Amino acid sequence: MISSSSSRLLDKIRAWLPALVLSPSFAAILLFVYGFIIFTGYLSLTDSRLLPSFDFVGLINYQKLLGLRHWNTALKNLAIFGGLYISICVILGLLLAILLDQKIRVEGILRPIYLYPMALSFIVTGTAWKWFLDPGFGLEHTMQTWGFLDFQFRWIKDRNMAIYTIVIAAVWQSSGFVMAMFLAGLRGIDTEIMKAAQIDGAGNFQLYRRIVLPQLRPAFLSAFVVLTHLAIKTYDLVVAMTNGGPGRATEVPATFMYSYTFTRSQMGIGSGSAVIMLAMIASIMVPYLYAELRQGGKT
Amino acid sequence: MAFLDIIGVTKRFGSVKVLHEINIGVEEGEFLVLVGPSGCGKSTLLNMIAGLEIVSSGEIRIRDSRINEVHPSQRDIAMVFQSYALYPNMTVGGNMAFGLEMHGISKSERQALVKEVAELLQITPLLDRKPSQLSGGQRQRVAMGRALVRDPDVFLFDEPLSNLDAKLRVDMRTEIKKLHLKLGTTTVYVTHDQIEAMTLSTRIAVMMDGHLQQIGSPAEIYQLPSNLFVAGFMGSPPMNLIPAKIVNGNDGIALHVSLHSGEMTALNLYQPSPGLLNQVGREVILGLRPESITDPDSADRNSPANQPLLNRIIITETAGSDTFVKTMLGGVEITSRMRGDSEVSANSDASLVVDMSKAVLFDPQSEQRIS
Amino acid sequence: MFKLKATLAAAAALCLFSSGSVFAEEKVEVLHWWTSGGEAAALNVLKKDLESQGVTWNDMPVAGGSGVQAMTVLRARVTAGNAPTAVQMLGFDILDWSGEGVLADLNKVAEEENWDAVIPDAIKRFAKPEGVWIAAPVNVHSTNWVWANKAIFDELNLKQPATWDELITSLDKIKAAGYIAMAHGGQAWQDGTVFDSVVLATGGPEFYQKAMNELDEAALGSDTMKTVFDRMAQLRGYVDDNFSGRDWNLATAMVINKEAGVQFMGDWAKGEFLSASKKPGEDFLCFRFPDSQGAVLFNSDQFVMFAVGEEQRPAQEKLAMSVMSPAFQQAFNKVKGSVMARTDVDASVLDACGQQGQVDLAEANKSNKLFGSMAHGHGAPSGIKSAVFDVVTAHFNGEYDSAAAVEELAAAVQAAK
Amino acid sequence: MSQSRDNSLPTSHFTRALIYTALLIFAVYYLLPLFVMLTNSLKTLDEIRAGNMLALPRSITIEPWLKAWDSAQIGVDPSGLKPYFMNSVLMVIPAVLISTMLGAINGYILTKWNFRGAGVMFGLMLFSCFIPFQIVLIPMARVLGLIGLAGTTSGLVLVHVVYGIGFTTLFFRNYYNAFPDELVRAALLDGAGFFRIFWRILLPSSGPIIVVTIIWQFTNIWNDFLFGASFADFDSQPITVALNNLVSSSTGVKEYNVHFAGAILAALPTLIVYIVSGRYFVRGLMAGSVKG
Repeated sequence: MISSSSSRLLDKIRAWLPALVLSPSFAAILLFVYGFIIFTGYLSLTDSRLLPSFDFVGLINYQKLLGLRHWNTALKNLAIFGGLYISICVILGLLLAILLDQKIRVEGILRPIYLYPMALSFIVTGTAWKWFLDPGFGLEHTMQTWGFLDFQFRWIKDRNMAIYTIVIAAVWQSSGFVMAMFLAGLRGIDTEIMKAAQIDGAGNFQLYRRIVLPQLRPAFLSAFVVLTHLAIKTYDLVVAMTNGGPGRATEVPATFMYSYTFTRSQMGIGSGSAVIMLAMIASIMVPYLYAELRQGGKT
Repeated sequence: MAFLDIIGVTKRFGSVKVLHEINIGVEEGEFLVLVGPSGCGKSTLLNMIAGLEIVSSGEIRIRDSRINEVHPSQRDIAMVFQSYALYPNMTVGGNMAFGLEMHGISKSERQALVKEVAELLQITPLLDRKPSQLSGGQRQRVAMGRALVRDPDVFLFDEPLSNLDAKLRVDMRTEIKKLHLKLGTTTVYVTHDQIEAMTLSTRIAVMMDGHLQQIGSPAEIYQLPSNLFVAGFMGSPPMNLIPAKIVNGNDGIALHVSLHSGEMTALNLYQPSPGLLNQVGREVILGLRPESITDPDSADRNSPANQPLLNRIIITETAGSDTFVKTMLGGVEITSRMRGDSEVSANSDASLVVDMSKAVLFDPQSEQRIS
Repeated sequence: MFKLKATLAAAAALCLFSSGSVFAEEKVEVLHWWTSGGEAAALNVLKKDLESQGVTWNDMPVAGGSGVQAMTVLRARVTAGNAPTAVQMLGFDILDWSGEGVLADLNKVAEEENWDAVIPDAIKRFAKPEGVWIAAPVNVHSTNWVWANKAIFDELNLKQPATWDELITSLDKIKAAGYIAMAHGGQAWQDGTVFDSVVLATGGPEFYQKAMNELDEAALGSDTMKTVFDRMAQLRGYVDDNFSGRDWNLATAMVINKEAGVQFMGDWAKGEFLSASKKPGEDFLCFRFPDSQGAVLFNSDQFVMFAVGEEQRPAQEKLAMSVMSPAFQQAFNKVKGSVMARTDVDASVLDACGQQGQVDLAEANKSNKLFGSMAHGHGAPSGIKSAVFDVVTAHFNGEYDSAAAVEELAAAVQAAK
Repeated sequence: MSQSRDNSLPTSHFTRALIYTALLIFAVYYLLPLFVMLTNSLKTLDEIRAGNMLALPRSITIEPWLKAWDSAQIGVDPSGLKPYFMNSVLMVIPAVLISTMLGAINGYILTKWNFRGAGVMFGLMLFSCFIPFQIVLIPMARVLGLIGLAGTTSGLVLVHVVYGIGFTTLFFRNYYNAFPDELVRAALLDGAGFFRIFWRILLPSSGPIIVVTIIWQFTNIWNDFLFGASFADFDSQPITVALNNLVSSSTGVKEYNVHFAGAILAALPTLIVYIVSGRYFVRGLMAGSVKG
């Protein structure tokens, strides 16, 4: 009798083991991610300045936030930056992957060249880009000393164009990674399908547009998720390249949030901007996650 | 009480019932084949025997002790999977020895057992290879070896031959049959291929939509399918199912069937059950195997109930040993099996012989066999 | 792998040792952002001094954004209940922290050493708010300086401009001669540094105090302020096209390399000249921003002491005394380019510019013309400072005209209060 | 890559030349910043001040490299980056191993032991990849203080593990999703338990995805600045903080050559990881992580 009840206990443990093993990770995520999100949400409703305070003030911080001119600038910049960055990375990554998939003899050398920027920290590559784009001693200067006296490239100094230089550097960092994802996707496609399509008379362009690209859907999705995540978190790069300038022309939500929370001692407003950022991330990610989970449920 | 008892087993996923009160008893040494179209629940039942799925209600017993709650590894069963499920990171030898190792068998003993089984299956030269270096047939053998080496109470096979090409499948089928004859281990084998079912089994359980349709020896299943589904599913080509009507014939009761021309003909029932005698006028479905509607030369001369029939041939299909001939009977297209050298041609009338001693009748509404 | 093991073993041994020892080791942990050669070397003087008194110096440098990173780190450390012993801090950041009740009380040491008598009141405002000494000031930087290339001045026969008009005349001449008249880096704090000086020069000391320290609405919205913005726009005409985002030291290099005539920058610029082997008076000139003579805009680096356990108090007090010792103040400021926070120390160890700075500081202190620099966090809390930067930078980059800038400024300051 | 498969299109010599040209132009684009850093790290400061940053050095000096490594002023001590390198190593190795291990076992549970609510759990874990780290600084500091890990390498490891789990779990879940369930069943029948199946069957077959995960985690953790600066003590600061101290001192002479040399030094481990395992990286991505 005793042995049977103890073996039943063992069975119970066995049944619960997976959940049990998963639970520490899950508990950590609940506390360190969702607990902290709630905490931030609460802070955004308080008069916290230098350090967290728990005096409730309602929605005043949000009112202030929405009235701030460069919060709007930051959002607008994120839209421009995010849109361009994601689409250029995807297009460039895809193009490189397709080109690299044409039995290129030096692929082994080219691939790491395209990939390595992802390995570097922006604390200094940002500086290198800043140098390179600086008209005084960078590309423009070099081209002029080479005799192209009319050559001009001063976007980084131009209030209206500076955000695009950030796009250039950011694309530089991540497009190689996207290339790797697409390359992996391409290598996973059944070659017989491609042969069949060629026999069916599809031209090169048609072949890729109609046959290959639709099969890269998972790679597109993964790339999109990774890029969105990077776009929204972009912080180091902006700080290293323009520090939000010229003026405040390249402020993005991440730099905004950091500066209000930590530099300006307006933790309440900073938290408010964080909450809005999270809401934006959620609005993009939740549909993706939903699709992901539904698919997971089927298998 | 049988060796392996499946008693009133039901499986629910949420509110969906996928298995309905299955009752099967498998005797020791028997080779039971679970057959049915995909989605009929046969694999689920197999997995429940293995302990890989929880039994929603009912009981599974081996040697008369309940195993519902027993961990898969303690049930003393071994299983061969459709995809073979060979551990990709281990050698063939490692794959075969893994289960023994898990059961705490010493290394030297493991080596001896693996060697023995490898020789039996003629895979000794493969023992040091990785699964990725093997052909499909070799993998199949290794998968069987892995199961054999455990010397279990019960073997479970989950569509083990469906990933092989046609020739290999036939060879392996024979191989499995030989092994079973030699070892005599109780086996439950799942397949959707009715030929495999017929050739391998000592008994067949036909399933559909989570219900057990019929269980019996291959001959029973073939000769006396218990309902229209079994009749249509088993046999290749399947049993002809011909709408007919019971009438009073010149010699007892008979069945009225329409010919190609639309004329009606009467086929006398051979030893009809007494219950049918007063059911004149009832619509039934007449089940006849293709070989029971054949040319006079091929007919079974020993049959007590051969009846001639003249009908128009629609098309003939030559298959070497047999020729299949299509005709219209009872308003449906039916298949006859004739000798390979029979000289019939399309669009001509030919005389056929119907062996009414092999006829079975079904009720069109309940679809059950009328005994 | 072996090395890793050895390190681990050593670490373990160290743990055993330290937990086994009975006497609490005297040690201080100092969070600061002086990481470059000169200033770090200067700080090393302090470290050596403490070590000679048996106090271990645990260095916690976090550079970046004039202490922005360090302040973030500080917040994390204080929140974790793991505050450093002392933290380098500027102006209003100190006052912000003094309100949080996490700082130490240095009154005992201050009394013994008579700090009250030797530290200018304007600095005491930060080091001793509400009657309690919480920080030891290290230095005083002055921000209303002009740094000029002497060769260009000689070549064009220019003398040091003393008034705004003279300045403009000089700038015009430099520009006409084909040099960049004004070396400048378009970063918010650099724009702010120039703005500070222009406010002081245009409105005079009282106006500066009203607008930049007291945040008086009338002053912020006044016509004088409009003139200030007009003058900023005027200066904008003397910078090169590439100024945006340039680091201040690159701008200084332009003056050093005879590409540009002048730079308006704090006294730390001197370090760049010195490290390029240039001599004050011979290769470069330092003089007060025209029309601001006699007044000094300052920012002062201070070591703010955080409340630590009793056993760390003696070490902390030793650190405070060391910081305030004349020897350290001399040694440090000689390297750093700033002047001494103590007004009673012999300044002859400093170079010519430094000596002048020390004299200016004493005089300005006496005549109440020593003001906290807005651009460097000594004029107003950081929220307001940033708001002012927003407007100044936007205007300097041509986002709106002077009249609009005045309105924006008043509104922004109001909103950030 | 294997020679047997071939997605390449039949192309003329002209198009192939075009393809090569395009690929080379992009290679130049990707190499430019590294080129700028490398050439300038080999110049003297005077040469950098004097002129063209795209020009090759007139005379090569390795002085900046030596200085960045062991004599540059990081704080009070002219220690160079050397001591901080070890701090980073001591932090990165356990953090990468633990987060990879947890990701693997989580992925295993989520795909092979699906239980009620696992989907929601996974969704919540995945979403955690996307929170901006700035918001967790203050509460995380408090938690680390409470559990006594403030200012320690262990604390940093904890932080990196927690915020790495989301991605590592995602990688392994997608990989194991494609891993046949029948293998797990076979192992169960063979008598292997929950952990044994993981150790003996899944983990040994996870090479490609382990490579991807380690590369991803190693890069992110090694390059992290925010957490390293905020949660480390004087004796546990990682190399990125030291590098930042080297390059972004606010008032002082900027030795760009030393900065660039230091930057490359600090990036060497990640660069090596990328270059050495780049081929496995694509293979690993292929093996599952780009499948939805």
